[in-house]
Amino acid sequence: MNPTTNQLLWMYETMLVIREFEETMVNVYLEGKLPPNIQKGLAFDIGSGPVPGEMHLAAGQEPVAVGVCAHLKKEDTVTGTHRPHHFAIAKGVPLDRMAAEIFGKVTGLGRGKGGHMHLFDPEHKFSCSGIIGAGMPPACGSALAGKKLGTDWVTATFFGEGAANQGSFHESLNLAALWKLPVVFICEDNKWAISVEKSVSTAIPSNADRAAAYGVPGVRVEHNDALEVFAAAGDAVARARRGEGPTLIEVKTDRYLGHFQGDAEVYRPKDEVAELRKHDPIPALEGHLRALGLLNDQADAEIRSRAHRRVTDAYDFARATAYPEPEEALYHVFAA
Amino acid sequence: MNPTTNQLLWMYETMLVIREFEETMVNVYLEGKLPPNIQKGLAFDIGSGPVPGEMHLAAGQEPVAVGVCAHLKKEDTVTGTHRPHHFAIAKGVPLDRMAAEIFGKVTGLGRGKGGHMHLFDPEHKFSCSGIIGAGMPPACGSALAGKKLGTDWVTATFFGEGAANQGSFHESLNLAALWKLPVVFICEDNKWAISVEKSVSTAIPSNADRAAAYGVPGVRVEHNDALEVFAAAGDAVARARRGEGPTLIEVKTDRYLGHFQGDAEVYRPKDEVAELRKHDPIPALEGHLRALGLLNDQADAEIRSRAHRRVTDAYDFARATAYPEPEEALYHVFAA
Amino acid sequence: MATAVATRTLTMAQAIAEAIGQEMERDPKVFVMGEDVGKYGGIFGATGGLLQRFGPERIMDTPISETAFIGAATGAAAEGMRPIAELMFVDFFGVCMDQIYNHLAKNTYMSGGNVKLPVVLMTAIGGGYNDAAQHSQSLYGLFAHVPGLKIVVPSNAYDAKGLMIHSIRDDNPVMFFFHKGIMGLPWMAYFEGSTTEVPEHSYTVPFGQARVVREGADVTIVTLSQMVHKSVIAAEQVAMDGVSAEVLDLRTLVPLDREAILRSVAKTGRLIVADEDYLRFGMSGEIAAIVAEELGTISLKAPVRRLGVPNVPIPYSRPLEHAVIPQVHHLVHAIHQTMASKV
Amino acid sequence: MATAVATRTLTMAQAIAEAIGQEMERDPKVFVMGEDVGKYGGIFGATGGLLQRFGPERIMDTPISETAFIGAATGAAAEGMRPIAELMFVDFFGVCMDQIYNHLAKNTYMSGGNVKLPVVLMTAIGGGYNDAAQHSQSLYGLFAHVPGLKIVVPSNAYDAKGLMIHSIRDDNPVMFFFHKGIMGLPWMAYFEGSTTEVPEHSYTVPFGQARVVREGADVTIVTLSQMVHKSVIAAEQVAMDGVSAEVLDLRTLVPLDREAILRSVAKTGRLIVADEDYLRFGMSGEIAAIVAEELGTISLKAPVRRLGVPNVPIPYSRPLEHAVIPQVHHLVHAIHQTMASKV
Ligand SMILES: Cc1ncc(C[n+]2csc(CCOP(=O)(O)OP(=O)(O)O)c2C)c(N)n1
Ligand SMILES: Cc1ncc(C[n+]2csc(CCOP(=O)(O)OP(=O)(O)O)c2C)c(N)n1
Ligand SMILES: [Mg+2]
Ligand SMILES: [Mg+2]
Repeated sequence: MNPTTNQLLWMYETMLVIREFEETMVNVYLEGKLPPNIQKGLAFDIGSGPVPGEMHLAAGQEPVAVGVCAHLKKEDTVTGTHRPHHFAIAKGVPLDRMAAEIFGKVTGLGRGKGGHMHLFDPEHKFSCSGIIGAGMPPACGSALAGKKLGTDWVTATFFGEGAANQGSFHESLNLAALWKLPVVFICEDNKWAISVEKSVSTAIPSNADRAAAYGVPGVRVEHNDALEVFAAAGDAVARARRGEGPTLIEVKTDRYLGHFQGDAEVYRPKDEVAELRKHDPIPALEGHLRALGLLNDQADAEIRSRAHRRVTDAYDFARATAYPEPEEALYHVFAA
Repeated sequence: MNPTTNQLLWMYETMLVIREFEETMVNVYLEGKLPPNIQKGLAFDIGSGPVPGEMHLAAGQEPVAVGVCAHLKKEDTVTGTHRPHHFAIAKGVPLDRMAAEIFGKVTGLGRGKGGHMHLFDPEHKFSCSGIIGAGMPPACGSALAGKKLGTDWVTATFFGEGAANQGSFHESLNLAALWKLPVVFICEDNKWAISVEKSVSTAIPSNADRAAAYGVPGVRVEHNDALEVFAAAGDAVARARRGEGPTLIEVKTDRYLGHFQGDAEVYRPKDEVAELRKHDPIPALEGHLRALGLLNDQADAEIRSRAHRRVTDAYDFARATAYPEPEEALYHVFAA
Repeated sequence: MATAVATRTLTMAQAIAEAIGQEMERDPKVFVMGEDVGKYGGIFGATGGLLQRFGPERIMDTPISETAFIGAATGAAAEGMRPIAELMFVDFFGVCMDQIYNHLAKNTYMSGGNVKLPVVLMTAIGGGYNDAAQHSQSLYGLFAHVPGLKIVVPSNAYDAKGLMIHSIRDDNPVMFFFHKGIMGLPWMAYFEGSTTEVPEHSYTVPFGQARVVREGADVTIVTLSQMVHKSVIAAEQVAMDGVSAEVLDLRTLVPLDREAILRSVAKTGRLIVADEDYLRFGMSGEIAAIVAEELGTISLKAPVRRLGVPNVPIPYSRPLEHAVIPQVHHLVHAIHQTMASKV
Repeated sequence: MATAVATRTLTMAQAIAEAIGQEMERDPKVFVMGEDVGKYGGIFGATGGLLQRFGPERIMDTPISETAFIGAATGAAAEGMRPIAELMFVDFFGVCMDQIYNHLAKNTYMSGGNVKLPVVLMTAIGGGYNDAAQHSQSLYGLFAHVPGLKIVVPSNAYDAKGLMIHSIRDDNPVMFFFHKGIMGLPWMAYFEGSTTEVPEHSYTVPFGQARVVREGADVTIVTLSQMVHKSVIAAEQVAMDGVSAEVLDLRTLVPLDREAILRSVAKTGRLIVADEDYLRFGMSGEIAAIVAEELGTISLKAPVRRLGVPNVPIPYSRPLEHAVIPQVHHLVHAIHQTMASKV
């Protein structure tokens, strides 16, 4: 299945938005966290600044998100991970309310209660979790609901290669295969689970081979490339929509930044990232678009400036809006 | 690998002991549980009689236990399931203290505290659990310990085909494969998980095929036959002893009785058990022994009467010995 | 203007199954998932007869994959379905607790109220029939400790039906704990008081309203589930010695009817908490603390007393299990001791 | 005859790593399993430098398979090893609780004492740095509720080293909870009082012995972990108003130093429990109940007061998190209220 022009341009612009959102966050996150404005003796203070707490960024992993979400409708569901921004953006979650949530503002998706690892947007049918492997069981449930409701909705659930060794992976794939649920399982193989390399955590080289344990198709995408992801995901989503059940896709992708911001990456070979960045998927797609004649300098500048504005606006919104009142802490334990 | 005469005769006698232990329990378990000696209106009282609580019996599944344990030394470890008697007996757990435990007596393996699903015999390195799938992670640990201690000890861990859909299965197989642990994973495929058929719980026909997800050998034993299990287990145990890592064996086996005693088996086709019993593995092994000239009527009578006596003695011991004093309930939360 | 209300005597298991059946008829979004909920009708009968009525699409037997199917309940509820999941014994929660307490219980809050999760998670609790340490626990106190779950623990068929219907209609995760020893199963001894008249029509019993099962003036027994019946028997016994014990059935732990507890203790001046969960760091402590916090307005005539399983795993052997699970005679003893002691 | 004891100032993280290292040198059966315990040295530094000293056979990075590796710790311990497993955040317990509480915690009991399981399960707790609902919980109360686990919750480097060595030498499962905000990490604000002088040699701090951190006559604050430091600061503040607060650091919840609590409350007549775990059905209730049970001998001058997270998930946003986790000013307020109230 070849992407349409719209899909190609959407993937390109969305990757730009994601990249800029993440790279902006690198700096925003550092605000207020460095000496001398923190406790004496500290090198960094995770709890300070406008965006406190852990921060997992997905720069480099854009192809996984856009290659899959290019096939999804608004009614389709996505469950993401602790590293969720790229998925949320690709699924169409409004950037401003997402940014506001990450800033802990009352204008955020969860009124500031969830934070970066807990983005919930029922309208765009996106959710995520800070617990590794935890997105897969609910994905089975949303797919089951879609089936029960007589729709052709599909659920895409993303997880890291580290998560593929959690019990929930096994249980969910079995359940989805058994009940022929319209779920696409997408494993982001960025080689690392914090400091633990895939070879130190996983008994076989490719998680795609685990699909056979459930009698479902398993596909490995060998390059961190939006078009390759698009092709594999197209088949899987179509299969799911036809009611033929789940597919397991594994995508080789690259984590350009630390596991979380502040990670000194002592465990990682020094030149690894520089090497990875040579295969940046954004210039790759840009080149492809230009070769197809779908992009020239002017169009590119327009797209880039629109992407830039979207990100800037979102951050501005997040900064400008208010924190929730302390009393809010006691609300929403239960739905009204 | 062909069994030695000793191994053949041991398997035969052990199967007889198991069968008699289980069939005796069918009746003992019913003692005191039927009207008129129970609460009015009840058909059965699970909490009454000398052996209260749930009771899961393994009549029909003897080949799995003996075919594997024939290869094990005293130093090797076995972890069993909620249906544990056949494994315990085959591993050499003393019958009298096991029976006493099941009767809740102070002479039991756990001084009456564990009961039928919780048999612990550190001397013969046997343990089990009432939680489905829970024996596999500790099996990885005992194998890891054996490795660290520089031994050639092997751990065999048994679980049902129902358990193969628990997360612990996946996590344990990955860990064992990754660390090349000397564990043999044996799946007892008796088709049923209480009332749920394998086809209703498991996305693929054979769990042995799941071995590929961990890069380890997967073997399916197609018949409920001690010699076939022996052959498959021999390879797996030898491989583990050589330090080459785990194997996953799946054995087709048959549950002759209800899931637990008292189970009306409304879910099970009426003639299924009669059909299964036509392929009883005990007469099958008997025939084999006779054909090899290793058994004649007299030897068989001796073996059978010895088996009978062992079981009878165990039940007698269990009945004759005392209950723990109520104060004992407060001891042993922590080791002294 | 009394309307005739058709009632019959039902066991608690029948009452629960009836509640589920009525709600399934009323609302096509309600469905059930669990191990052996179909042909078997639930190991403790909570889904008896439902497969026959509603078919395998709505009464779904699952693999032994509690994480997957309980997580799936959360996912399905987020899409507007109203799943009922059965965790066969509460003792098994450890294989799926993350889906329960980090997701089902928290997603509504973390989404600022934007995600509604109408899930009923029902599960069997309790000992008394020698099923040992992994099949006899109560553990409702543990679930009441973590935020985001409503905790329902009925003591009889009437309440069970009304509370189950309320649970299914609630837009929030509800954990519904049924004690095996009051389900009225044909294969397990039970307390007769748990089998009651139950109206045929559908009705709800609201959450957070404790019930005074037996009025009394001298001492308050705060309790729930099977222990209600033991408490009533104990109260009847001490009545013969002239002690008037009030028995309060909490019915739900979250929300908790704090007022009812304080009202009763203010009246009697004496509190006993009777609990089948572990004694330490659980329900009995919470109830005692609620009173201890109100000593400015309530004056106690005796120290608080707590009964519960004395923080040992539930032993298998009958005399041992009998010793650790509070029995009627323990309650009688505690009442007498309370009456004899002073602050 | 004073012997010179070589000490240095260590952070709690360093003290824990030192304790583990010393025990690993002493006993070849001790080893460590966990996520990122190797090259990373533990996300919170509890295994810093150990990989370099002991190699990957004894400092084992694991897959993200908590059920498998914590269950493996149980299995290895049954064979005579002494594993230390790290559950990175206590918040993750839900994926592996079955192996912890149905097996590790119960096997000794169910075997009638025949199986010994010397496992240390260490884990990070606590909020205060806006890590939201799935990375900020304390939950020690939940683990203290279920039988079979010793529960250690140190407040400073000196105790942490001694308690860790004691934990490793104990023949039973010990859960060791370290609060992130007192580990003295270079990347997280912490209470200075947690970084202390620590002897170089190995020593143990016994279980079940609470420590009077600060003596006082008017009110007792029973607490532990990071909250000890907040309590001391609050006590210093109210001292300026003439209120003398005693701060009791429990150090272990199982075993619990019941005597120390009662002794202090008997002296002051006033009790505040300061807890970072959820307020309801947990530690604060237990402590309050212990006193309520002893009102026959102890007379209170004020109702008991409890501080804890008011049974909401920990919110992300700073002002919200700040509102729900008890702070120094909440403590000060509670002390003044307690002093102003009467029974
Ligand atoms: C159940 C659980 N265990 C451990 C963690 C801590 N943790 C957070 S991210 C992470 C690594 C995840 O690796 P992977 O799945 O490959 O995703 P990536 O970070 O590479 O995107 C770990 C171990 C967690 N959040 N949940
Ligand atoms: C985690 C967990 N879930 C559910 C149960 C209840 N249960 C006990 S036995 C059983 C069926 C097990 O089936 P299988 O693994 O095939 O073993 P079999 O009974 O056939 O020997 C179930 C569901 C349990 N004990 N533990
Ligand atoms: Mg990864
Ligand atoms: Mg089976």
